[in-house]
Amino acid sequence: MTVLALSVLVPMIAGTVLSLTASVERRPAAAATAFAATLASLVLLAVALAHVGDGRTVVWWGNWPPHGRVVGIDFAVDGLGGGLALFVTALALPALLMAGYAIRASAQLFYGVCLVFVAAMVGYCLTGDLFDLFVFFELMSVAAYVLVGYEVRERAPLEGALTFAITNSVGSILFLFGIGLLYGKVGALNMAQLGHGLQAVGPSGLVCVAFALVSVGLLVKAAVVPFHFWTADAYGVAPTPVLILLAGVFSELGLYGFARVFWTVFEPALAGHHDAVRAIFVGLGIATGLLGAVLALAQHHLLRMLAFVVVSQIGLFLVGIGLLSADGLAGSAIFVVGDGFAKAALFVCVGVVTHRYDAAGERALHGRARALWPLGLAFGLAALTVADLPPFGAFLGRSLIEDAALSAPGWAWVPAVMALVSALAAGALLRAGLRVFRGVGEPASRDARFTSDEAGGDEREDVAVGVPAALAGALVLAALVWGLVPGLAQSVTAAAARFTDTAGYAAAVLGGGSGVAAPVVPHVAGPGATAYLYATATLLGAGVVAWLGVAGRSVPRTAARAVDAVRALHSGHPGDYVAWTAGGAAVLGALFALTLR
Amino acid sequence: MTVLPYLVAAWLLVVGLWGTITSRHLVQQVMCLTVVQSSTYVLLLAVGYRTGGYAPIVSSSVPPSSPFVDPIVQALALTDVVVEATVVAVLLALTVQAHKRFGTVDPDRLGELSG
Amino acid sequence: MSVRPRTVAALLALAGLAALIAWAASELTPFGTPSGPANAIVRTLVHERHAANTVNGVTYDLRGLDTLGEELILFVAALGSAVLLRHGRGEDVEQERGEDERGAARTPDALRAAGTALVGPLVVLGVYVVVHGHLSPGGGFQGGVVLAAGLLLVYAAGQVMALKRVEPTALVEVADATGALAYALVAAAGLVFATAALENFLPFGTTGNLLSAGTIPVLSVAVGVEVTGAVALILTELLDQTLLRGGE
Amino acid sequence: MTVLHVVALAAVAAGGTAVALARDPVRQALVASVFGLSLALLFFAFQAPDVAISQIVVATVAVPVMVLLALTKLRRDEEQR
Repeated sequence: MTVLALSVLVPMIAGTVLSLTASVERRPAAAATAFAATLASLVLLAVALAHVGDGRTVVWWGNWPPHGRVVGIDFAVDGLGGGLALFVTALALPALLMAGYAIRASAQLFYGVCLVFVAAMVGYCLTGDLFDLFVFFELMSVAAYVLVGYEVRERAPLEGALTFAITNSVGSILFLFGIGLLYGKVGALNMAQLGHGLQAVGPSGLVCVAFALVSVGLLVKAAVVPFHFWTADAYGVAPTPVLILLAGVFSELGLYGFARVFWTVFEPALAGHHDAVRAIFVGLGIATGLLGAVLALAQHHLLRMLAFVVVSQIGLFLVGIGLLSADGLAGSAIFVVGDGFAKAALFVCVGVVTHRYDAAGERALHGRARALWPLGLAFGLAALTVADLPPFGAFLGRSLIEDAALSAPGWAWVPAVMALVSALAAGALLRAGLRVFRGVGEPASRDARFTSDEAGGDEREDVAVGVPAALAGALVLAALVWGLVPGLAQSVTAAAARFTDTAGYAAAVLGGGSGVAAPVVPHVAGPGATAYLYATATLLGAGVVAWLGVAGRSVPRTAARAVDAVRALHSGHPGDYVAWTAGGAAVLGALFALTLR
Repeated sequence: MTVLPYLVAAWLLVVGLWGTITSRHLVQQVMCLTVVQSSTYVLLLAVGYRTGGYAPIVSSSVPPSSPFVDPIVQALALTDVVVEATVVAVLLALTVQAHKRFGTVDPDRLGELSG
Repeated sequence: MSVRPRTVAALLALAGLAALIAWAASELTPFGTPSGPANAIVRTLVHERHAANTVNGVTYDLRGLDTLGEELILFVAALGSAVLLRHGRGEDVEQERGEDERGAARTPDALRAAGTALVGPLVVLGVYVVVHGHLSPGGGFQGGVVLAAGLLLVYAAGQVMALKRVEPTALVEVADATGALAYALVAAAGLVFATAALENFLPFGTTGNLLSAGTIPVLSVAVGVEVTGAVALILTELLDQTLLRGGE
Repeated sequence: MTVLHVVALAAVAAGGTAVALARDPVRQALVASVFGLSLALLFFAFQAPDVAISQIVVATVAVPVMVLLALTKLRRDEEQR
């Protein structure tokens, strides 16, 4: 399976060739090349995934297999890592398609950078080396900084790209510092070997601090509270094709990295402390979900609202991962894909509307997009997916997380909070959709924090609607079909059980795995009555929230004041965001120090 | 004394972050980030140092059997130095553009759109 | 946050962070006793790859994938900075052209001569550093920056006109992409000529010779080309911005 | 640990502090290149000549030139307004 390397190399080669030939810009050829390279990577990953089957595939770059200890860098592919890489390439195709409509200047270079971005994300999903994970992490970050600022719309605030870059750079440095501490202790960079070495160290101060620093780096990317500040600023400025990838997979990759690093590197040292780790990360997930949902509700700027919806969903994914069980993790994995397609559809719709009417505020757009009803329909369905509508893929994933929470002692209240989070977030989306696409109710009230986008420009007929609408429809369909794949829940749970099987992973990478028993795969039933109950509650809640919003009901003054205070913290000041990141790192480290030792 | 290099790395990290947080000028903020980044070079090279070890370059006077400092951390630090330079370039380009648009390099005045 | 709460928050956060890291550092092995496999790596690279400078052995062979990623970071960053800086520049090309010539004319002759005189040695030094990376300290990255500095000197010394004729930005862009492409192609060639991507498939030669260590010097040259292009691209774009625009 | 190590570490710590606390960007760029050189000295003392050479070319050529060019550009734009 050494050809697996090509899944990263092909997009890289195509990307560099495109920029090499950028002076003779041939747009259709460039688009076709980008498509072909991404498709090639997708096919390779699909073949690899079939090859992985019930095990793991380990490939050593440069043909340096371990001799007693690891010297080279490996790609260690299992169901979840390979599957996420596959999803990255699958979502890159609609993004590249949208680039044909959204990017005007230097399109060929844009395709080139996009391909490198995709290659970085694929490599990040497959690698088994902690420093290499960091390199791909950094590559996808730098590509994202460039892509976010690539084609700046006239009204968009460019400093969003800047706060994004500064905050994420600080996260990367903390991550690398953590790697330095680990290498200083164990003298290894391979994740399996690090885990093996840390087992002897146990939950020492160094392990706690390194875990905190590495987690912060990854959680900044994932936009978990209090590291989420950059999202709204960055989403407010990025071009639509970039938003598809940012919202659909980029943040989720941060969570994937966290899960991977926890289960391979830190789990052996923290084996006896799962309860504390669970409490911390489920707590963080819930805080992220609630904060994101409330802020989404308070927003009238469509892109920023979507950004906070993304944050709220990230919180729910983190809940699934933080439960530290195979079914919870499987739920998050299914949820990520189903929700990723839906969010991509949302961003396509909003991208077209904001470009066509040259405004991004609910007030300025009120009723203006009535003619674009196919987009409105796709937007509405995607919003209902966020509200847990069966039988979409997101619903299936959530039902697994709910079951995992209900079966974990002390966490049975979590599904109710998840329903609340999604009702608020989806309610915000439905409210915006009803206003923008249907003109329901009175225009939104003026937003004191947001005055630059009051009017909105003339309608720009040249902004295409047909193909994007079809694309949004296809994405919604994909989100639906994903939930109907037969046997999906059970096979992803099996993959998740292997993902959380630290000993099995180490044996596959380091060799000598004959004595390791196969992991126990919990049996998962399909969504049961409780799942439909929570879904109904969420949908009703979202409807009520949307109706209250459209009807212009004002919230109690104290609540409004509290929300406004929280919004004020999102000051757009990079120094503030860095302070939050450093403070979050210190608090997380202190929590680990207090609970894990 | 044996932790002094690690403490210097930690100091660079926090003092650089302090500068990043309190800067009143975007270019200044970028320069402070380079200080934060340099903490990782110091840490990496310090954990790979061997007392009395040679630089990991073999020659006729330094046979392969001599004691060496760790070449791996040096390769990591090399990568890291490149990353720093590139991040600085992108941040400066963004700063120049942001200034064109807003006419300010004071981060306090950037928050046009917030919440 | 306004200045005061931000300062207080930063102080608290950073004090906590410093304390935590100091605590962690106290558990590291004492300075001077590395926990990594330093000597084993050196022996492996010298015996199996005939690489005298084992740092570059690690960079371009053992952990060559990291370097591939690093090259692409540089590639994307250079390209991205150029695109970002050029943004919104089309509207005043005319003005630019006029100032272009003035920029050249402003440079004093003495400086121009000094700059030109330095170019030759810098280029020789850069090339030397790039191609000897597997033998002595240096390599593609270090030499590449020196070469880029040489190019910049040509530019800054007022040879703008001479360079404009060959369109320097197009040239450095090509170098930027070519270097990155070459690295990726050599990596893929490992699959064709050996068994794995990035496998060192060329003869290893005699340790210490210029033609030794297989693909290590080849990749070093690819990185040298890439870095020269990338750094020169970033610097010329910034220089263009400052010298040729504005100032009215 | 040798005297050279201690001296270089002290220089690096002081240099980093000076960069982080500098309040004038142009002066900060100059202080930063001195800080970069002190880091290079430390890396030589750590027996890492490859990293030291990169540090010299980056910290004394690439980064200060980029920063000074950007600052010049910002000043010109400021004057133009």
